[in-house]
Amino acid sequence: MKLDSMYQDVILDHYKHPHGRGLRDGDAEVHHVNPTCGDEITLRVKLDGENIADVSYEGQGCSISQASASVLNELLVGTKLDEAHRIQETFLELMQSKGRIEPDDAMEEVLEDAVAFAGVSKYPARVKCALLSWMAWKDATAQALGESAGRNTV
Amino acid sequence: MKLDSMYQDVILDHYKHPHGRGLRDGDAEVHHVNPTCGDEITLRVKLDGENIADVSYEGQGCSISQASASVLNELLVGTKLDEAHRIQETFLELMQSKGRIEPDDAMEEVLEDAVAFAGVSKYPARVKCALLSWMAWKDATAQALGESAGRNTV
Amino acid sequence: MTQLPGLLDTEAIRKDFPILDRQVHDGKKVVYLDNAATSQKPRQVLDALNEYYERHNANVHRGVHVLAEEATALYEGARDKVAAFVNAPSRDEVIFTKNASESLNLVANMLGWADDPYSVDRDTEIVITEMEHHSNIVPWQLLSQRTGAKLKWFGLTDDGRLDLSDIEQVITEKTKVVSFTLVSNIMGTVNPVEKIVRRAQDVGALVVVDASQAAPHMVLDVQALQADFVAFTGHKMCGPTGIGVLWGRQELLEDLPPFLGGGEMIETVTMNSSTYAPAPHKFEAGTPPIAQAVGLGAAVDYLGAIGMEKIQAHEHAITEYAVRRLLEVPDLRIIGPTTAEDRGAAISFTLGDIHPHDVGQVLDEQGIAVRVGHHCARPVCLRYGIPATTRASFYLYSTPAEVDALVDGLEHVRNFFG
Amino acid sequence: MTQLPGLLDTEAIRKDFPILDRQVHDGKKVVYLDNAATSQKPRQVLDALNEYYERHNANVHRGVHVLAEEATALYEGARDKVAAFVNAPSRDEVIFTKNASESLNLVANMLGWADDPYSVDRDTEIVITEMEHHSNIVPWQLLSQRTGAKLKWFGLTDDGRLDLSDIEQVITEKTKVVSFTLVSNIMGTVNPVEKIVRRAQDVGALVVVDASQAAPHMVLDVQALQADFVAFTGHKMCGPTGIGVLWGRQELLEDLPPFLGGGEMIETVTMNSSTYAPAPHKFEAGTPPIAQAVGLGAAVDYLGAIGMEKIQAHEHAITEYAVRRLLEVPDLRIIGPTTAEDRGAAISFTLGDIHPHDVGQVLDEQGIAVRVGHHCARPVCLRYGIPATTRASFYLYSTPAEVDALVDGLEHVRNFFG
Ligand SMILES: Cc1ncc(COP(=O)(O)O)c(C=O)c1O
Ligand SMILES: Cc1ncc(COP(=O)(O)O)c(C=O)c1O
Repeated sequence: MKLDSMYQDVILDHYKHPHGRGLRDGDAEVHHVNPTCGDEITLRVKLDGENIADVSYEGQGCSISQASASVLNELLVGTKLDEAHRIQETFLELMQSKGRIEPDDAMEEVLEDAVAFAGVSKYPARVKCALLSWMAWKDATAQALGESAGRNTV
Repeated sequence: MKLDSMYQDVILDHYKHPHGRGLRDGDAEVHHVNPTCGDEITLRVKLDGENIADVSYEGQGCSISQASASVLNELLVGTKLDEAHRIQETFLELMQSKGRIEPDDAMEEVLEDAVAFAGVSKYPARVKCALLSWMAWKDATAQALGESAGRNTV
Repeated sequence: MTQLPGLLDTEAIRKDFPILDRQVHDGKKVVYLDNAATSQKPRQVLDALNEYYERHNANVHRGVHVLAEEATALYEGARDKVAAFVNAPSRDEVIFTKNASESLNLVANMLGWADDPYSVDRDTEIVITEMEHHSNIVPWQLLSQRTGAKLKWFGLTDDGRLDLSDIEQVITEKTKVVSFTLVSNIMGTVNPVEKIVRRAQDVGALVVVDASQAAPHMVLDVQALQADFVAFTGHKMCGPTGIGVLWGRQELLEDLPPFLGGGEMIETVTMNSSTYAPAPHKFEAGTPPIAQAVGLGAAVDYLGAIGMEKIQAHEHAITEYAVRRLLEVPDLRIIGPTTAEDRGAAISFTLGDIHPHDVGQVLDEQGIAVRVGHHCARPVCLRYGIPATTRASFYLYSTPAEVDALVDGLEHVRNFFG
Repeated sequence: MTQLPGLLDTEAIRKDFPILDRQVHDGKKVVYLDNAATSQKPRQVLDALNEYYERHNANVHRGVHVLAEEATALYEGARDKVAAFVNAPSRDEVIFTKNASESLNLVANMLGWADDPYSVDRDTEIVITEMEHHSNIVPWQLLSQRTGAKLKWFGLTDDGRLDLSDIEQVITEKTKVVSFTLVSNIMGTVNPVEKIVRRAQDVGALVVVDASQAAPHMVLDVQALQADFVAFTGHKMCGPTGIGVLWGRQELLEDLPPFLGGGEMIETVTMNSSTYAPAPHKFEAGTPPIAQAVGLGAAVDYLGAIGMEKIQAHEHAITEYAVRRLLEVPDLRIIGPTTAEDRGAAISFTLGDIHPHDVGQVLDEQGIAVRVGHHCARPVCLRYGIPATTRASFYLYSTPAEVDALVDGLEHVRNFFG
């Protein structure tokens, strides 16, 4: 079934057993909304110099947006900022590929569990769900670093 | 040619040799505009008791609106007000008939030259031209009699 | 096949709608249950559009040539049809807009620029309800921000109805306008117009009725409603996109100022000032949606030929059946009235804690088209403490078999995420 | 057949336009010379509309089902096409409206509600010209009445051009916005954009270009124009009725407040307040003219495939020929430029003292469709001391033979009223 390409087991697993969910101490907090579906996320970033000490979050949304936040937490916590940005950009590229990118080994190495979202990129209405937490993370990180706040912050 | 049913000789004749054109002394003056084509008329009514002493006018417009004003002058000047209203109403009925009324002798007796406009009623865009001076006359007469002014007066 | 009393001959009707034969996802015939978002269009409407463009297309109102006269007659003829469809006292009370949202904004803006006795300012109040579509919320928020008027609203009861218990406190002597939806697009609730109108009339407030979810589904009689303005939208009632309607009482349309300025809405223009044409033209600036009005005319002909009472009875039967069947689905919670009384054919629900987005996606895979999200009525979701709903909404071509397909589909959803 | 350099293969092109075979008045093939009022529609556009309604129709943006995704892709795809057609730096700068009039009112209202530095008030000035269409006059009159700003304008020279001799006095440091037409709909004049834009930029005024009569006929490049806003309308460029475009510079669209409120234009709504979606959605309240946008997309595809340079060359050739032939008609006076230089294919004229209404009527009888009246540009008629004009306007399917038919027709008019 075509649906299985979106709802990979990895995704359903993250959805049912999210990593690092809950709000903990952070250097910056943002609240992002997906106006087309009402998905919301509150996300905090805690930095330790160049290291990401924690990404904590709370939100409501569909399996894709929830699983994506869980994968993000798993992938980014403990990495260095430049590495995290590279992961974020690779994920963005994959999600905007409209199903045209078949993740190769190199991509899989960067994205790990997040390659499971390749199938989601075929569903334009769901791409924003998958990206919600990643955009929030990028925004919160910029704020934590003292850069300007993103537009979506309410 | 179908056109001849609109441009009856009587109409062209009135157009080329209008009756009573020019502004003379009056009891009330109105200025009416046909916004869809820019035809304009300034019209004055002079009453003498129940009698219409004069209808004078000045305007610009197409052959139909000009001829209609001329016919109006010819028909109404010198008649009694109630008779004039009867003529006006009959003319209105004819013009709104969408070509469905074939003027009979009775109508011809009331309308005289104005029956020539029967053909115009088939052309919705031109009906307003034919009615311009008649609406102005009705409005001016109401004003001369001290009734409320019409909406179109500028 | 399930037989219910009052059903229309959907087999015949469905033949009029080409898209209902559409297959999706490897040959599954589409089950279109997203009618509250937009309806499908019968061939009769598409034919009217094609006929207009292929034979009569011209700009309206100013031409002396054949095409212009025909286009004008068709456009103004559509106004006659719509006026008759809603039992308007006069055709001149029917204004064509681009959608219901523009119609509602038009009213808000007329009032925003109006002189006394209509003017809205910091000493006055505007009343809406918590179940409005965003298109009947945001224009009034903008108006209240820009004039200082206070925005108030009726809340909702737990079973998805307006809470009118405090009607005397909500609608007061300060109230200038009360705007509410006749039928909720998210919950299907049909609201008690009479009660609200009576109170509004008592205090001299204008009444605006958002009939977007009513006009397609029931007999709409603007005189019986006793409202001052009624707004609705063509695309939900078998008409084309790009056309909406505002009906307004003639004296109000005469008194109130124009909104959009431009060609067609003027009487005479100089560089220094302009005067305006009488309604409805005063409110129709620019080249109107001509073909779309003609298409809407064909749509009301189509609906009228079937009969709005019959359509209403059909939808009532389907709704009754759908509510019953849905309530059999474990963990399903209907947001809104749980019977078919005083409700339309839009049914929102949640399914355990499976997110509506996921519900909709899995249903789609089976060819079942429902809408998910807050349905442009986010305050309703907030009120009931849910992020979103799944909404199935029916129309004259919907069948009991489609209800069954939905229920089976939901079973599949539960297994998928179980 | 008259052969002119630069003509398109009209025989092939005319086959795309079903209505051009239409016969009127007992078998006379219509000679459609009313293109400045609205253009005819090629089969390709009608096919796109039918295809949309018969296979993909759904409401946009919020659906997870196939039809909603397809409809959204088609609607947003049309935005891409239009953005490319006008060389917009970003697709998000293209706002779909119902017509050019709404586009212009949208700009006027954005500015009316804007904060500094954009706000318009009694210390500021608005500049237009005496050759504007009413749709680019009345919105600014309303804005100036409602804000106290002073409305100023450029006058006209005797030969139908803008009189820019006093440009320094007209556009001053107080000027907030300059709005003018690229091509006059009544006289065909093509205006010197660069000169006006340069002066406006010098004083920091925003520039609005009404490109309603330009977009259908020439290469339109919003970046080359250097304007801040550009408005045009679908129905004049082979598209459906009910669709218009406003292009605006991104940073302005971000800064300026919304106009119509409702569904689709919000980010999040509570009863107390709302936040708005980014442009273009911020300015597209309610269900947009979906099918009409798709149709406009097909129209720009159609025009693009032929090539706007080629269309421009074709019309230039026709205009040159028409001006020459018309000037041969005794008592005919062209209102506007009397050469084909810097002019479009709309030619207004008077014929002795035969009223345009009568001219148009007699032409119609011969199957020739022209427009008569003030063409929503009454100040131009006042300026030249005439009540109205007859206007013949050409497009990509117009032929020299149609020019000849017009000239013969005018001869007939002269005889008829002679
Ligand atoms: C120059 C110009 N501006 C604006 C308009 C208004 O366009 P629309 O009637 O489609 O709003 C027109 C056409 O009528 C026009 O020719
Ligand atoms: C109750 C209600 N009001 C207003 C609207 C707005 O209609 P439109 O989007 O056609 O402007 C809708 C539909 O979306 C609706 O359901």
